Order: sequence, then structure tokens, then C-alpha cells
Amino acid sequence: MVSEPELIPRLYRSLYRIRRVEEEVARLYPSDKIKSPVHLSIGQEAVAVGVCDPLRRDDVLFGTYRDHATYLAKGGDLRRMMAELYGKATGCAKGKGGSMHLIDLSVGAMGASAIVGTTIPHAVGYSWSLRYEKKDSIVVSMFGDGAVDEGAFHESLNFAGVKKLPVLFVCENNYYAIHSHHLTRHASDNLCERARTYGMPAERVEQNDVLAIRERVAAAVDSLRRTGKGPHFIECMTYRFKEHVGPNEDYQHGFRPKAEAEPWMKGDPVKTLAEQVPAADRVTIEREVEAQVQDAIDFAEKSPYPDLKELYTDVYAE
Amino acid sequence: MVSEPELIPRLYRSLYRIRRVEEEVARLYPSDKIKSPVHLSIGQEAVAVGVCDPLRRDDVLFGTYRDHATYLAKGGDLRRMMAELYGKATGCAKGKGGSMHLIDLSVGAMGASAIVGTTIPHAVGYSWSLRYEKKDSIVVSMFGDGAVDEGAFHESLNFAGVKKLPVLFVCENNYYAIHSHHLTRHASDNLCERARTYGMPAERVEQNDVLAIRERVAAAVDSLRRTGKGPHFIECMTYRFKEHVGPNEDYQHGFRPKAEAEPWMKGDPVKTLAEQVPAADRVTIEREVEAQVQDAIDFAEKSPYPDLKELYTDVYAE
Amino acid sequence: MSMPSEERSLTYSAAILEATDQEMKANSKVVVFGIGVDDFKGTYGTTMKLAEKYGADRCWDTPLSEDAMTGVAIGMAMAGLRPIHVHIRMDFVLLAMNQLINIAAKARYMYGGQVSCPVIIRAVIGRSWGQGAQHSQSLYPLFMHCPGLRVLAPATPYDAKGLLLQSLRQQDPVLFIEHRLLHGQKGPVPEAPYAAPFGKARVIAEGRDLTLVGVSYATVDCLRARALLKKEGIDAEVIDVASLKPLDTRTILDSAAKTGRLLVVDSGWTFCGAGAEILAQASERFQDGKPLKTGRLGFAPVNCPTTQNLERAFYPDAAKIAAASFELVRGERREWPVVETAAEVLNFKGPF
Amino acid sequence: MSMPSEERSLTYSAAILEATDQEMKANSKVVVFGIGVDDFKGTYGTTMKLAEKYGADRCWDTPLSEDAMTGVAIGMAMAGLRPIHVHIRMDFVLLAMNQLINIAAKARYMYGGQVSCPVIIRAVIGRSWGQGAQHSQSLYPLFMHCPGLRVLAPATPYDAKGLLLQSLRQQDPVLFIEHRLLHGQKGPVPEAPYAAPFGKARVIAEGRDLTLVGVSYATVDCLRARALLKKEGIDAEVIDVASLKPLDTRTILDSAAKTGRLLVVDSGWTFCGAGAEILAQASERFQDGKPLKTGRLGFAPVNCPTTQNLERAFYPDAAKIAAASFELVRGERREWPVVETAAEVLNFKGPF
Ligand SMILES: Cc1ncc(C[n+]2csc(CCOP(=O)(O)OP(=O)(O)O)c2C)c(N)n1
Ligand SMILES: Cc1ncc(C[n+]2csc(CCOP(=O)(O)OP(=O)(O)O)c2C)c(N)n1
Ligand SMILES: [Mg+2]
Ligand SMILES: [Mg+2]
Repeated sequence: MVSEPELIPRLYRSLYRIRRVEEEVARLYPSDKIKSPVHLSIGQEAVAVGVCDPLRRDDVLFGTYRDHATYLAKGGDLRRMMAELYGKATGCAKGKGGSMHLIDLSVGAMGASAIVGTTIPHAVGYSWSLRYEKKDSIVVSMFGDGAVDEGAFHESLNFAGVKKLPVLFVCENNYYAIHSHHLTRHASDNLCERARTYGMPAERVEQNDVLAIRERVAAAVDSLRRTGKGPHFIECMTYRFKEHVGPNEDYQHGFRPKAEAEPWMKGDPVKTLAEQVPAADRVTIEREVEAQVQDAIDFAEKSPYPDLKELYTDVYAE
Repeated sequence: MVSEPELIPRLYRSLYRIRRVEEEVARLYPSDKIKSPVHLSIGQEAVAVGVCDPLRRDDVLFGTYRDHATYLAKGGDLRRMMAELYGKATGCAKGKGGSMHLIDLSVGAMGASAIVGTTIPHAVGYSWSLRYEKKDSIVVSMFGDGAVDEGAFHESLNFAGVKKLPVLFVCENNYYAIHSHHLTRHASDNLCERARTYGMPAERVEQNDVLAIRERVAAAVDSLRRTGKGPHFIECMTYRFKEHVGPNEDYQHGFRPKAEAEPWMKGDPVKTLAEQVPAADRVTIEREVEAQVQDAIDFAEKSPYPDLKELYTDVYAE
Repeated sequence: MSMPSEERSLTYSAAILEATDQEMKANSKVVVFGIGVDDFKGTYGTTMKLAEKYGADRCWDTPLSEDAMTGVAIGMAMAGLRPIHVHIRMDFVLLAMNQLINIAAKARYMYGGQVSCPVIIRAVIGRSWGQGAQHSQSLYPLFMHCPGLRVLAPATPYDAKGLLLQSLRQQDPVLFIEHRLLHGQKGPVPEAPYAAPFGKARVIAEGRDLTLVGVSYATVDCLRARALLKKEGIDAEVIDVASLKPLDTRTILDSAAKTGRLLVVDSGWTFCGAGAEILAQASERFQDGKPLKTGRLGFAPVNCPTTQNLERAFYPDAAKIAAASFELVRGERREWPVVETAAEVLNFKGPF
Repeated sequence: MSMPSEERSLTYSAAILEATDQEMKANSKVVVFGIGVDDFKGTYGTTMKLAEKYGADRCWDTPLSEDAMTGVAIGMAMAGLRPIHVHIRMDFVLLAMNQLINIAAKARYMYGGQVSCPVIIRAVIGRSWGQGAQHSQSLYPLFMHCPGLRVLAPATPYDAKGLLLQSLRQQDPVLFIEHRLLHGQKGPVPEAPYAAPFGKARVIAEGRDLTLVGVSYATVDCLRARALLKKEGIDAEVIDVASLKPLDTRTILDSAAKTGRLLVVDSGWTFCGAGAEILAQASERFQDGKPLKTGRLGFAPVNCPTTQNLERAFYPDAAKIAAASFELVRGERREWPVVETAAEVLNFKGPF
């Protein structure tokens, strides 16, 4: 267990910030100011934060449309994120990408994709380049248990294994792809075994616990960076508290029982860590975060929509 | 080991026939009468024959562009095959498909495809239908070690495992995809392990020995047909004696040494089995096969080319 | 619209559900699958409760494996079944192109006429609500280009039911294109099963001055534009193309010959699109005499942006169609004030 | 052909190899990969010995994973490299459509201009020798349709080199289409590196009576048809389209305006093809005055058969182009005796 004294407050700040941002998104959503499908990570924040904390700024992360948490955890600009959700010209994609395509290249938060599984090979290709150019940055590929069903998962892990590339695969297994349980899509609960057959170590973190995740990731990243032994796979078991897309819950629809959610809610990663933060620190952190979130919303509200001529820019380079 | 007295002569007839057909194809090839890319199975016949012998006529096989052996082993009509290679109207695809798309629905030799990996999900879908319609036929999906690289392999095995379908996957591992060794495409030599992660038993037959292959396939087919326990995977190690496509050898090009081939040639499945066939039977079999092959060539030679209006038929149903 | 007059009215999605339900009842070989077809949303209602009614074997969820599941559908069709593979977004079909174009479109031909692949691929064109570049494509010209496929794009509930039933009774692979904003549209739909013909464009409003051809949802905007033009004394004929392959250019070009002006409105990009093919055929046919005035509208030649003002500019709408029509007829430009965005656009909040 | 006059002559495949070699030498960010690029056949010679020369990191074989390898190329491009992904058959690109259209074509736009994806996808159109339906497609309209991609189809060794070099120096994803029968064609190619412009059609032979537009290999047949027509006193202008997106319709339509007759010959199917787009633009442009006479040729609207007589009927050739041209110019049908099939078709024996 790492013991830097600032670790827990730092992780808590990141967790709390993501939670509060998404709660605000959910709160604002009915106002229709955010006209973009939002896939909230509420309940899953420990994965994004645990994965990103050990990364350097020049390490790179490729994620999915459920990207608010990864974008923020990797250090993505909050104001520009909020403006993007509002469709404003000041957004991180100038209002052209929306919630599903958040990007902040300055911190290695690569653009996310709405097509499941598509960014896995991007991460692999990026890691090929880093090794080719003899850099010691590494790449993280994050995806859900649904992405594992796709051929791109298999082809990408196979190639990364053959080439022994510096890429960490993180499967955020929240048990569901939309409304479909992962055991209706996989014959058994053995994603780590699958990953191992591609020639990489694989491990599973059961607890949705930011410290446990952080520790395993830190070790893996260290090995990737130093040894050149090739890719690594971590499966993080977690749970989404809200519906697949949108601001509400979905337990009433019967495809997953609230009882299934309860243990996860009891172990809510934000609340659990909060208890470990000294009270005074916690107050400061929360106050600062609230201010940042409000500032970002104000920024988004006040920003202009893009000029109409923006419709035609950015299709080609010139 | 199965002990029916006709087994060995029957297998030998099938092996010898495939070998002789392909030798004739290779011999005729420079005459340019066969204007179609031919992928010969010379050296690999034990797999097709060992797999097809335990099958019933109403079992179904989906293969690849390297399909002469599987087509014949499954009972496909020889005359119509040869006519197809010649591009004649009497061919099994009326001269529209050529060597890579041999088909004989009357014996369950489903059409093959020139795109690697594409028929694997067809086999799976077909097996879904058989189970849905409560038939006790089964499906065999044959593919090479190259097809394993494709996403379709992963998606198909995953689905077959989830649905527990009556399909036998046979990977004909001849070590190469064109000129590329399988260990340059897979991090390790563990295809059976991969298959097992999809929830199916998997086994490997090392010997390129028709009797060994036949025995394992017979057991697997029996289980598929009777138990409903779901798919099965067999990897058959084998070796192609000729170049990837065309009638010649390719050892001179340096990507695979002749020394690698030699043990396989010493264990040539046709010659090995020949030694176990009583001499008198063997003479009869070989004489009969020669006559069939010559008859098929004559048939192809004498058959007409398709009428020009055939260009426009068979695009749509009516 | 000039549909058979009927009291009974259904939404487009209910019409698709009804066609599926009726054919599943009539033919045990019909099997529906795709991501989410058996969930509580039932693919925008179009597959609602089919799993309960016909059993888990007849309507089932799949892994996220578009490539293989298309191959599975093909294998099922080869075995004699009638698979319907549903995609909640057309964009995902890009993962299935190999199976659709290299196999489904070619099986009959390359196996010398022995193999039929009557798979039905239902694919929904997304729109609105900031879904962005990867959830708003129509892509139908990719399929129109390749011989061996049927491509349908019903614009009315009547055709949604009739063309789906016809698809289930013929022997070729069908790409059945639905537009998300059409799902909620209502129209007359007879209850008894009926088949609507492939390869037949529908003249849904007659006119003298100009022929407006709509593809899928664009047909709705063409009708709105017709109303705007009427106030200017311009009388537009509106044709719903309905079937993109086979494409009934005869009906379209006969109308164009009558009006002398042809504007095709694609629910997609225009470059190498349906409008391109129609205008090319017009050019080939009208080689003599007075030249035909022609034009195309469709998506802006860019990827679909998410923010609302750009998104509005991206799509063709009644005002843009009216303006382009006015120019073709009167030879001068006239802009319509931005028409109140249509209700189905304004009210769209998902489900995604 | 009216290329810069040069003594030096290379085959089309040698021109591609030279461009790649020169740019690999000049720029260590250029990396070539694909099935077989490092083997003894070297992708029809176009990648021959690059692995030996630049090392196994610069030119490497891949697993059979077209989808992911396209994604890998995109990831490499995002990291600042210049990947060239080679497909020995265009048909395999159907496995890569999701990455090409949902990502490469959209990355710049949907990430607000911050991301460039200068991947080069080299894809070879197959032909002859009974390869059949799955190894003979061109499919370029599928890519022309979608904004965000560049689509090039050089017909000459000069352009093969120049357009490949230009592709390696710009910032957009490029689909670079080679026709298998062009690989052996010779033509002038300057040794020093040079870039040929995108979006510029080449008038390769001047004429008064008719404009013939060729796409890729069809350009060769257009030149042959021009010779046949000359004997009948018909003087054809031949344009090599070279760049399909951007498409230089200005040059084409200016020529058509001059000759009054336009025949586009696709190396592919015509439905929603390049010819459709060109004729549609012609129809939009020539709305007044004497109508333009137009026509299209291309593959028969069927899948490619393997047997020789049907295969010959499937493809456009000089005789068919001459006959269609004659009809456009003289208004009557005249058949050319089946022209001796071109040498590159007759002699083609692979490598596959
Ligand atoms: C290729 C593809 N198929 C289907 C979809 C529709 N879809 C959107 S999200 C999703 C579920 C993905 O589940 P998972 O990977 O577990 O991620 P999670 O949403 O749980 O974070 C699906 C099926 C899609 N976007 N892309
Ligand atoms: C999807 C696809 N990619 C590439 C090719 C080119 N190709 C033809 S055969 C072949 C090798 C396949 O190897 P394997 O599966 O081991 O079968 P084998 O030829 O050894 O029988 C390749 C790469 C193809 N036909 N299809
Ligand atoms: Mg999930
Ligand atoms: Mg092999």
C-alpha cells in the first residue's frame, strides 16, 4: 500500500469532483441545456481515479463514450468539458463532439468514441508509436465488459501480445452492456483467462476500491514503463448506479434488481474514501470542488454557441 | 480405435482420390485451362478426410477457399468440381464461383469463401437453426490458423459458447497464413487454451494422422449430436507441401526451410495409410480412382462454357 | 398522404411491430435478434414483448458482435430460417460490411444460384439530440452500390408494414432502413397482413411545377415544403422513393418529364448518393429537347456536429427544400424564414 | 500520355515502391505494414525489400486482423506517425469500414479540429484469372460518399508516385486505390521526389467530339477506345480523373461543355458510382441551352463471375467504350468486333 500522506486527499478530491460534476449534469439535464446523450459514471468513479492517479501527464488514455470520469481523472479541463456538454464554442471539441467525445490532448485524454470497442486498437497503435520512438510513456485502454464481445478486442489484444507493447488494458466490468448482463454474453466469468491467452498477465480487482485499483495499476504501469515485457490486463468490477444513458435510475424496469445494486451502493467509492479523509481537509476539498463545478457551469452558460461557419471547418485539414 | 474392417480402405480411397485430383489440377495448371486461383491441400488431406468420415450426409461443413479436399471428403461431386475449375456451365457453381467457392448442397458441402474467417459465423448460425428445428445434424466449421487472428473467430466462438450450439470447430493449423508463421501472429502456441475460454472443450491432434483425427472427431461429433453440451474445438497440426496458391513448391523463397517440411513429407498421410491397406484392395482403389479422375477431367473438357446471358442471372432471386 | 384510405392509424414503429408479429405468428422460421430487442424498451417499441409472446428462441439479445452476428444471420438463412437482425443505429452496420457485401450480396451468384440469403437487416438512422457524427449517418448508398442487396427506406407506416412483410416473403438480403424520427409518425395501416411492392416509388402528392423526391424522413420535409410553396403559387409533386434498390426511376423521371424540374432530397450525404444516381439517370434519359432543371439536397458535406445550431444547419429541412425548389422554378433565390423546427425534432429526447 | 516529358520510365508498382522508399528515407515517421508487405513477393513489388533496407520496425507483416490493424494505424497517426496500411485486395477493406468511416473520417471533426488521422490505406482492386466475386471489387464510391476521407485512384506511374508522396505530406486519411492490372504498366516517372496535386483531373488526350472520363484502369481502356474512334473520324478527349475526392468536376465539365458529350467509365459498378456523381453534377450545371449527351459504363450490375467468357462480358473494355461513344456522337449503334483482350489482361497469371 502506498503511503504518501497526500494520496488519500488527492484521490478523494478527484472522486468527489467527478461525482459532483455528474450530479450537476443530472440535475441540469431536464432543463435541456445539455442536448447530448450523457452516460454517467456515478458509482464507477473509483476505476477512472484509481487508473489515472499513477499515470504521468504524458501517459495517454483512450476511453469510451462513458467518458466524463476518465476525462476528469486524467486531468481534462472541467470548464471546457462543461461547455462541450452545452454545445458551446469554448467546449473541448468546439461543440462539435458533445458528451461522448471529450478530449484534452494536453493531458493525454484522447478523444472517446461512441462505437463500442473502437478505441482499443487506437491505444495499441499509439503504444506501438511510443515504443518506436523510444519514449517511456505508456498507454491505457479503458473499455466496458460489452467491448470484450467485439472482434476488435480480440484482434487488438492479440496484436499487443505479439508485439509486447506498453499498453495497459482496463476492463471496467459493470456487469451490463445497456440492459444485457455479461453472463448472457460470455459463457463464463473469465475475462482474465481470456486476456492471458494473448500472452499477458491479467488480474481482477473485485472491490470497486480506489486504493486497491490504484495499487495494482501503479505496479502494472511501473512494469510497463520499465521492463518492456509487454501488455497487462486488469479487470475492475464495478457498478453503475444510474441508467445506461441519461440522468435517472433504471431499477424499476426489472432487468436488474435494486438488491443487486445495494451492496455496491453501500460500498460507494466516494463515500467510503470520504471517511478516510481528515475532516478539515475534506471540508476544504469539497468547498473548492463546489466552486470549480459552479464556475464551470457559469462558464458554459455564458459561452457563445459556435459560429455557423464552423459547420464547414474541420472536415479536412486545410 | 474404431475397428470396422472397411474403415482403412474407405479412408484410403478418400485420401488417395483427393491427392490424385489435386495432382492432376497441378499438372493441368500450366495449360491455363483452369483459370482460377487454386489453393491445394496436398499434404493436409488427413484433416479433411478424418473430419468428414464420421459425419453423416446431412451434417454440414463450412470451409475455406482451400476447399478441394473438404468438398471431396464430404462427398461433393467430382465431375462438377472439375467442371467448375474449368469454368464450365456444368460446374457446381455453373462456372461462376471457381475453385474457391465449391459447393454441393446435396451432401452438406456448403459454399466456401475467399475471405478468411467469414464462414465461421455461418457455421454457427447454421447450427443455431439445426438446434432450433430440433434436428440432430451437426455443423463443422473448418478454418486455418490465419482465420484465428480475425475478430470473427472470437465473436463466433463466444456466441457458440454462450448458446451451447452443436458445432465442431476444426482449426487446420498448417503453421502458415500465406508466408507468415503462426507464431509471428500469435504470442504463443495455445489456440486450444483460447478456445477453452469460450466455454468449450478443446484438444489438439499433432500427428497429421487420419486415424487419430477421425477418432477424436467421431467422439466429438457423437457428443455434439447426443448431449447438447455445446461446441467443441479441435486443432489439427498439419503441413502444406505446395505454395499457398498455385501448383508449385515455395521452399526456394526462404520463408520456410525445406527441412521443416521433411518430417511432414516423411509422414505423408496418403503414403502412410497406403501401407495399411491390403495390396489387392489398394490396386483396386487406385485403379477406380484414376478412372474417376480421368472421367471428371473429360467431363470438364467436354462441357460447354456458360451462355452469355448467365452473366445476368442469379444476382437476385427472380 | 395518398395511402389506401383506412380508418385505422398506427405509428411507424407500431407498424413494424405489427408486421413482425404477424409474420412470426404465420411463419415459425422468422427469428428476431439484435442488441436489446428483448429488453423493456423493445427497440423503440418495434420488438416490444415479442420475446414474451414467442419465446426466448424467437426474439433474443446478442453479444456486441455485429460482424459475427451478421454471419450468424446468413448461416441461419442458408439453413432456411428468416432472420431479422436489428441495429439500433445504422452506424454499427459498418462493422458488418464484410458479411453483407462479401457474402450476403454474393452468395446466390457465386454459388451458381443455389444459395439464398434472405436476411433482413433493420437499421435505424439516428438524428437529433446531439448524438453526433457516429450516430447520425444513413449510409444507404454504400448498399445501393453493390449488386445483390435490396435496400428499402419506407417513409410511411403503411410502407413500413408492407415492405417488411414483403421482405419476409422474398428470397434476397434486405437492408431495411428506418429513420429514428419516423418511428413516432402516424399514418393509416390496415390490420390484415399485406405486402407492399419493392421497386415502386409512391407519388404521394400530385403537382405540375416541380418534382420533389424524398428519401426516408426527407419525404416528410418535402410534404412540408410543398405546403410552403403552395402559398407562392408553386405546385410541387412529391414522390416517396420508398425502395432504393430496386429504384423506380421510371416513376420519378416520368414525373420530372411532366414538371420539367427535379429536386431529390436525400436523408444523407449527396455525393454518390441516391440523388446522384437519380440525376445521372435523368441526364442519360433526357438527352434531347428542353433540359431538365435539377438539384439535390441532403446533409451538409461534413460530419454531423452535436451542438444544436450547427446540427440544424447540417440537415435539410422544409425551408431549405422550399428555397431550392423556388430557385428551380422561378430562377431566383428566395429564403424562407427558418421554419419552426418540426415537432418530431423538437420533442425528441431519446430513448437514445 | 501528356505527362512531363522524361526519359526515365518505371512501372506503376516500381513508382509506388520508389515513392515509399524516398519518403521512408526522408521521414522516419513513415511506417509500412500489412499482410505480406515484408515477404519475398513484396506486395506485387511495391514494398520489396523495404524491411531489409529500413528494418523490421519500418515495414512489417501483420496478423489477419483488418479491423484492429486499421485502428492501430489510426492510433499511430494520432501519435504523429505516418502509417501506410496495405491491403492486397480492396475487398478486405470491408472489414475495416468501421475504423475508416466512424473514426478516421470523423476524428478531426468530432474532436473539434485537434486530431489528425493521416493514415494511408493502400488497396488493390483485383481482376482477371477467375478470382471471382470476392476479389474483384473496387468499392471506391463507398468512401467517396463519406466526408473526411481523400480517395485517390492514380492511373499512371507518374501519379502513382506523385499522389502517394503528396498523401504522405498532408494531414487527412487517404484511401489510395491501385488496380492490379496497372501495376505492370510503364510510364515516365522522374527520379527526384515530387508531389502530384489532389483534386486535379488530368486531360491526357485532347479532342473535340466527346469527353471520355476514366477512373483508374478504365483510363487505359479509354485511350484504346480513342484510337478506335479516331479511325471513324471521332476525336475523343480523354480525362484521367486521378483524384476521386476531392473530385475535379470543373475540368471534366469544362471539357464536356466544349465537346457536348460526356461518357464516364468507372472501374467499378455504376450505380451510385463516380460516374453517377459526375453526371449529376453535369445535370446540375447544364440547366440551360443544348442538353449534354451523357452516358456511363462500368462493371455489369452483377457480381463478378469466374469463368472467362462471363468475366470478359462483366468488364468495360475499349470496344464497349468505343461503341457507347459512337452512339453518343453519331446517334446510332455500331459494335466493334471484340477487340483482342488487352495484353495485361491476357498475360495476367498472378501472383494472386
Ligand atoms: C459497435 C457498437 N454496438 C452497439 C452499440 C450500442 N451500445 C452503446 S453502449 C452499449 C453497451 C456497452 O457496454 P459496455 O462496453 O459494458 O460499457 P458500459 O456502457 O457498461 O460502460 C451498446 C451496446 C454501440 N455504441 N457500438
Ligand atoms: C480477410 C482476409 N484477409 C486477407 C486475405 C488474404 N489471404 C488469403 S489466404 C490467407 C492466409 C490464410 O491462412 P490460413 O487461415 O492459415 O489458411 P491456409 O491458407 O493456411 O489454409 C490470406 C492472408 C483474405 N483472403 N481475407
Ligand atoms: Mg458494462
Ligand atoms: Mg494456415
